[in-house]
Amino acid sequence: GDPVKLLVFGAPEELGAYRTLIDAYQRARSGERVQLIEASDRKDLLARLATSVAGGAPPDLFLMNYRFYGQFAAKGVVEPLDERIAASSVLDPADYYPVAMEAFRWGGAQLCLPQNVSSLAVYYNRTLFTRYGVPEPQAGWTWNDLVATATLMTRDDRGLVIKGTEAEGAARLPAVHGLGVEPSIIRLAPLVWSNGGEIVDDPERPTRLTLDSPAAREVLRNLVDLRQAYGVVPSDAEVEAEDDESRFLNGRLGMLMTSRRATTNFRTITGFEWDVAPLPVYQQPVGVLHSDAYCLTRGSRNKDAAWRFMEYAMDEEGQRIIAATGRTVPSHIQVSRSQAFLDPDQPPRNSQVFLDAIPTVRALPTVSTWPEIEDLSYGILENAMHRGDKLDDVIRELDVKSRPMFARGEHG
Amino acid sequence: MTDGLVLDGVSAAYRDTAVLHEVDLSVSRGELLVVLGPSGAGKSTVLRVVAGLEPVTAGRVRIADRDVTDERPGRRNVSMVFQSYALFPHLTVVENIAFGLEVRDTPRRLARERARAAAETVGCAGLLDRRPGQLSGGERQRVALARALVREPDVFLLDEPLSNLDLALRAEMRAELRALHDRIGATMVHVTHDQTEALVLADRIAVLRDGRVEQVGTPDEIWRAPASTFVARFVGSPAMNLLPADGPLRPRDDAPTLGEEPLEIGFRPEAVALDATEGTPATVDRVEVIGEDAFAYLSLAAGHQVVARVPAARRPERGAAVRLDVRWADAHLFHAATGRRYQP
Amino acid sequence: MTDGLVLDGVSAAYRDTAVLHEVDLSVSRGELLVVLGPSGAGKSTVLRVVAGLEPVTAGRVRIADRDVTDERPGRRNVSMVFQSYALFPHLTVVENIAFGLEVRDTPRRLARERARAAAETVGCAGLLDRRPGQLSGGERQRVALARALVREPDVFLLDEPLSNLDLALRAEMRAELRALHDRIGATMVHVTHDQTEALVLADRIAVLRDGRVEQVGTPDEIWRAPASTFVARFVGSPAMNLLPADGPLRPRDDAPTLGEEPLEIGFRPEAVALDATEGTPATVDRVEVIGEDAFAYLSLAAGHQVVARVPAARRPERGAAVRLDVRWADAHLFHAATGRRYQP
Amino acid sequence: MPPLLLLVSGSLTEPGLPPSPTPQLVPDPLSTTGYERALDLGGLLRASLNSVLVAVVAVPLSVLVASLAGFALTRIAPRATAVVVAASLVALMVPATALLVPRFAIFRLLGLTDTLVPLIAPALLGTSPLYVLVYYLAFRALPADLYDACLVEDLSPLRTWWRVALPLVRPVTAGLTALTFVLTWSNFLDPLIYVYDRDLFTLPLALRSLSLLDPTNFPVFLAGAVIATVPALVVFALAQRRFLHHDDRPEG
Amino acid sequence: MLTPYLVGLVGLVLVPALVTLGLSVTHYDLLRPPTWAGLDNFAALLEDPIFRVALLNSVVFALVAVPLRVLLALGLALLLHRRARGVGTARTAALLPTAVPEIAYGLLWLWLFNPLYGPINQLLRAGGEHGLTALGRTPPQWLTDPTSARAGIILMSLFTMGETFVVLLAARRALPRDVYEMAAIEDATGWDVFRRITLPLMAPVLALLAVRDAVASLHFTFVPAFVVTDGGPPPYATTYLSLFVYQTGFEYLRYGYAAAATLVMMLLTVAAVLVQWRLIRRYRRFFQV
Ligand SMILES: Nc1ncnc2c1ncn2[C@@H]1O[C@H](COP(=O)(O)OP(=O)(O)OP(=O)(O)O)[C@@H](O)[C@H]1O
Ligand SMILES: Nc1ncnc2c1ncn2[C@@H]1O[C@H](COP(=O)(O)OP(=O)(O)OP(=O)(O)O)[C@@H](O)[C@H]1O
Ligand SMILES: [Mg+2]
Ligand SMILES: [Mg+2]
Repeated sequence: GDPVKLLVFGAPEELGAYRTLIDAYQRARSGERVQLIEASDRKDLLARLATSVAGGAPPDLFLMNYRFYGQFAAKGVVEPLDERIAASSVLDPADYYPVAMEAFRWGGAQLCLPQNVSSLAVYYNRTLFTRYGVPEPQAGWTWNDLVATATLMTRDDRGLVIKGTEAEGAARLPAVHGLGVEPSIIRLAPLVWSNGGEIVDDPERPTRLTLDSPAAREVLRNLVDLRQAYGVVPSDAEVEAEDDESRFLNGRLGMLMTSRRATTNFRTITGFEWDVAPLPVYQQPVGVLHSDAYCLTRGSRNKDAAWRFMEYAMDEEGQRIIAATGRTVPSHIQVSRSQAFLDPDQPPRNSQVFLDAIPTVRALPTVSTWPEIEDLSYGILENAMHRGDKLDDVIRELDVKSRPMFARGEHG
Repeated sequence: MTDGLVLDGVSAAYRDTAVLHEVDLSVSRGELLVVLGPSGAGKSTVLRVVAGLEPVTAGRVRIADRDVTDERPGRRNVSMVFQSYALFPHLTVVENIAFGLEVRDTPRRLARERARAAAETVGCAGLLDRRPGQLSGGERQRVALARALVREPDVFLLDEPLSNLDLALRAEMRAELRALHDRIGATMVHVTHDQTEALVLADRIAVLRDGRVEQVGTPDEIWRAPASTFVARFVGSPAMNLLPADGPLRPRDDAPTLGEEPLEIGFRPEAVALDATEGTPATVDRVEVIGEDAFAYLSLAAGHQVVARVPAARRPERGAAVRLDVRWADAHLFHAATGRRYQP
Repeated sequence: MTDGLVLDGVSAAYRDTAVLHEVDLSVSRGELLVVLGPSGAGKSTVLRVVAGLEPVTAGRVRIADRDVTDERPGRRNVSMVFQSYALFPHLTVVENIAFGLEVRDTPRRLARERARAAAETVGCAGLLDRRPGQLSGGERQRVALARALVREPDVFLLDEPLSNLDLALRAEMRAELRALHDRIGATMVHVTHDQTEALVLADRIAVLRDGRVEQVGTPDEIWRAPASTFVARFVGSPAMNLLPADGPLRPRDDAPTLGEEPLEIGFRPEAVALDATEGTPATVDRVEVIGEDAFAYLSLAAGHQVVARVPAARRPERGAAVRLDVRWADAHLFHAATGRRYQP
Repeated sequence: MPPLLLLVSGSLTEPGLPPSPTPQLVPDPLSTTGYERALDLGGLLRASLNSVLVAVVAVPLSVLVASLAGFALTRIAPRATAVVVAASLVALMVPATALLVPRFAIFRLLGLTDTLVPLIAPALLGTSPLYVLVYYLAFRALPADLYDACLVEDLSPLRTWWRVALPLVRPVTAGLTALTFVLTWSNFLDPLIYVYDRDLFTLPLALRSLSLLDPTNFPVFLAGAVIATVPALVVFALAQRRFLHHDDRPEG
Repeated sequence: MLTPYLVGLVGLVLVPALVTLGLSVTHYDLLRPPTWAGLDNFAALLEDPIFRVALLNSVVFALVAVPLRVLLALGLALLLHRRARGVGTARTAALLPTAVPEIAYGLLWLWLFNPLYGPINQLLRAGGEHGLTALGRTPPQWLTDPTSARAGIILMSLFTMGETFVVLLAARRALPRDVYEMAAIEDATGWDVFRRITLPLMAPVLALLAVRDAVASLHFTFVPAFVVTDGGPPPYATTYLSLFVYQTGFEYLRYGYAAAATLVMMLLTVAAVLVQWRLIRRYRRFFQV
């Protein structure tokens, strides 16, 4: 019959990892065929998925982040998997981190199977830290520690500490910035939670953003100040010129707050040593879930074969293959604790950070209009951080503009 | 009788402007009809209607005994020289000429050969590989002619095919056309404004005026018995003199019996004798010399104008007083009111 | 002398084909020069060179005493009728005519008025709002003519401006042109293949042959003293008869003294007397009747051909035996070798 | 022109280096690594092949359809012409995004998704209705007498088109061929939606995935862009030659 | 002869377009069957600030870029229609940017516009100090300043007028030569020749191209906004209708809503075209030549 079609997106290296997985599967199970449908980014993937569903010929499987799967889940495009899981001799739900599994439950049914359970961490350039004699980030460090460290790491080309805000139009630009962090709701969320706040009024059925709470406000203020008060993060022009990830790659960023996903890319670094540290803490440590899952489409004509591949990909073997790319924190508990993930020969040495974070991670609300809300808030937050918009305005604008989106949203 | 071409009450119009009004014409097979008429009379339109390029608004067209009124142009088996030549700019001369043959699936070799022969006939054999853009006006016209002649259609439609040629060449082409016509017995409709051409070439001449046929007849009939003052004046150059019949100049020999109604008398410049001792007195306004002939423009006492042809050698001086005379035999009579010929 | 236009050793070529060879011409101010020549002789090219549309490869062009060889066309102050009319397809008749005035900043009102007057002159006042695509061939030509006449340039260049007009209209236009010329004293170069036009209109005629000037002279000189057999035969229709001077037909009156070298004798059809009782015997091959005249094509015993003009009324029958005669006074002598006129 | 030079120069820069703070026209060091990696990562060779395949079928077909349709418009009844012209104008107004989903459904019904056919299909409408209209105007501008002459010679409309009309608008054909080629060649949305199989990817799609490489790998991407541009340039250069060397025009 | 085109036109454009426009009166998310919405979508559009911004952006773009593009193309076509030394090269140069596949073109500009390392700003900074231009100004922040970003997108679109250029060039070359000779003799100035001959003779083509450009300006903006600016700088400086429709339709799965926006967009273009048509009606008569 037809091969199982698997729709994914990613940079060329990531796509390579999926090809490896498929090759391994096809070698292991003769007669099974899987076709990889490659989209280059999330938008492309969405467009393809939506048109093909509308056109009546969806792929059998697709890989989707829980933040975005809501709209598919809500619209009955995804096949519930509970029966198959129950019948499976291969998969045992207990083998997987519950937080990830939980993120893909919609209306009480398990819709997709999470491939990973990544979370946010702070990558840092050890070599630079050593050079400037700045202490490396420690578990349990606070936001203030982060700001202090970042300030110390912001240097000009002579290696002197410099304040990035003065640099605008002035004699010198920082040659090294202390920190890179994007002003998005997913970066903001764990910090707000850590500060005891919430980002939405009701995580189950959110109707609005609650950044106006004092806890959230403080976090937001602090985030904006990174640029506006301390100048430790690159300006927007600098970000446009060279994004944080490549800035880090090029050794000109002390720390970068990002998810596990960057690891693959950073493993190509040869010029310096780097490692990861946990997120800074306000009141208690909280992480944010980054998880992608395999989803089986309801319109698939090849569900059994697709399920067999899913079993393979989710099982130890498949998880190990993907884990080897460094891209993910495996959702399979055992694999995540194995050499495949914690391999000490591969940076970051401190991958344990990701595992340690798992008990504290929370998921963002799953509402079908979440992608819109993220896009909207990103624009507003970016302006807040780089243009210095008044915080009250920012918070109000976020609230007012996102409300209709929440209102349109459907919940699992 | 087998007809070559019949127009039966044909009318035609461009948008709302009626151009042809119930034109009746019949050309028998193998006949050469020349259509003569002033500029804008509808001569080209007649050809376009016959070719099927303009629809008729009334009437029927028959070619070779076949009603073709509703046939498309290609089915009418005519060949045509356009007044604007309509040469294909992207084809060489020989390709232009061979075009009609080749598209009718004549083998290329043969088509080229016949094209070359046709080019020879019209005297442009040396230009075969040029493109129309590189030809002089007359050369283009000859190519257009060759393109029409290379085929053997039921009817040739020639729209002023010689207008851009010099006299010598024109005489030659005329003879060629005539010879071709005699040789293949083709039916031809030839539009021209050159009366010499018409008189020499035509089996019959149709004189068109404002989209109406004014007269059809042999060259002799047209010349000797013009059906109207229009035809009379249009054919002949300078035009026939026209005076009131009871006016300033009356032939002095025996008059025919004339009716009551007002008539006009017409006589050609060639018919005017100048060296009469008697006759109507006149003064010479102006003299034009054309080779051996001269045309004297005279005013009669009554203010009328008359032209007379005289030998150049014996032309009068400008301002001279002369006496002129014509004979009834050379005179034509027309109804003054309608301009139609007067039949006593 | 003030010159209207001078071509001084002008040569011109299209790509590699030389078309004009050291043409010398001078037209004095206010003169009307007609350029006559067979198709492809380079007549249009002469005009294009004067207008500045073709570069010269050698020689100079002077207009109104000003060397314009290197001036661009617009600076030469000429107006031109193109053989192809070159009407602006998107402009109405009146806009076409007024174009030259309007681009020279004549107020629109005035320009239109003069355009209307010019249209009147050429008889297309009724067509002012049509576009060229809606005109007949002759109408287009008249518009082109009006467009040239509406201005008052240093030189008018008219390339066969009347070729598509009927005789009557042509005579009228010719008179208009002449009148215009006389009125404004314009310098005109008029290309035509119509010798009647040339003879009637021209102050002087330049006969062109293969890009070389064969003869320049008044109409009378061209007619009466053609400088070569080419001119002799080219001007006049049917062409002048040419026979070996010692051949089958010698005028019988007193011969001038002739030299040693072989000569040719030429005489026009009009000079041939047919009703001679004595004279050279000949048979009538064919007779063409053109109005009052007829042309008899005769073969002499020696196989030579001669054309004679006779009154249509007294034309011989085909096949009849006749005797023909000419007079020395009407005869022209040419060197047989070079074709140049023999000067005793 | 300068952007193109910069494109080439950029593509020859060593990937992975931090961006140079000063302008460099000739990169130092000069490196073709970008090209190697572009071919390697993006599957550019395969994609080029597909693009060529699509272009080879679609471009001639499209020019054919456009010129035939443009010609037909000059021949049919004015009223019908007006309708088709109006419809074409409307079609010009429809944004591409509005067509993706319904077309997908149509292609799926025909079983043509995940083949190259949907990429060739726009040739059916001359790639863009604009080209049909341009042909229409060009054909209409030819002297009417030429068409009349063809009618008299009993040329079928098809042969009139082929033997007379088309040769006379050769500059138009050359220009539109080049444009059709570029449009087909750079078509990006269609393959994005209709083609799944990586082996059927065309160049723009391959480029798109290269574009997601991080900025230090810009030379890799630029190399890809150069590879994707060169064929289009060649076609343009050829068309431009035709354009220049064609001087027979309707005269007088 | 018309059949293939008609099949393509109807099958690939008109019918799909009708389907999409039909969906504008439904709630349709591409995933579930559409449900009747009446005018809900249109009412929502009226309220939608993003739509309003996108609309404004598109209109401004069309008003600025379309005339510039057509004029630039016309100027070049008239300049380069003759045979002369260097003309071939110049033509090729004018066409080159059009030859670059859209996506590559967008990404190329992404690089050109790079605020720090991009060649444009590097050039602008040449001669200046401390990252300023020689005039002491900060160079345009192409990707972060809304106005510069809009200007940047217009700039990008200017270089791709090759299509318009080619069509105009072909049209110019098809004009009869003797008519121009006539004008030369009349010493019509370049301006007169342009205004009285070239322009009216090319009017049909120009009209077509202007209409086309106005219509397609909605399309020109798509790839640049999609690839280069991603609709930003925030909030929506370069979110044009095309991008708006794409995003709402395919990213947010509000296809019915996007269809409504499309319908509005088309109605606007129809209106724009009608206005244009009225303006060029003066030249209508030339069409009948
Ligand atoms: N563009 C051209 N390229 C090459 N040869 C040309 C071109 N135009 C004209 N010729 C040639 O130059 C010669 C002179 O042409 P010209 O148009 O001056 O002739 P003409 O005397 O006006 O003839 P006609 O009375 O037929 O118009 C002809 O032999 C013609 O074939
Ligand atoms: N396309 C057209 N639209 C409107 N009127 C036209 C069109 N073509 C010709 N006419 C008019 O029809 C009449 C007859 O035109 P036609 O071309 O038949 O004249 P013609 O006898 O051939 O004249 P000529 O000797 O000048 O060529 C003219 O008055 C002309 O103005
Ligand atoms: Mg006519
Ligand atoms: Mg000529």
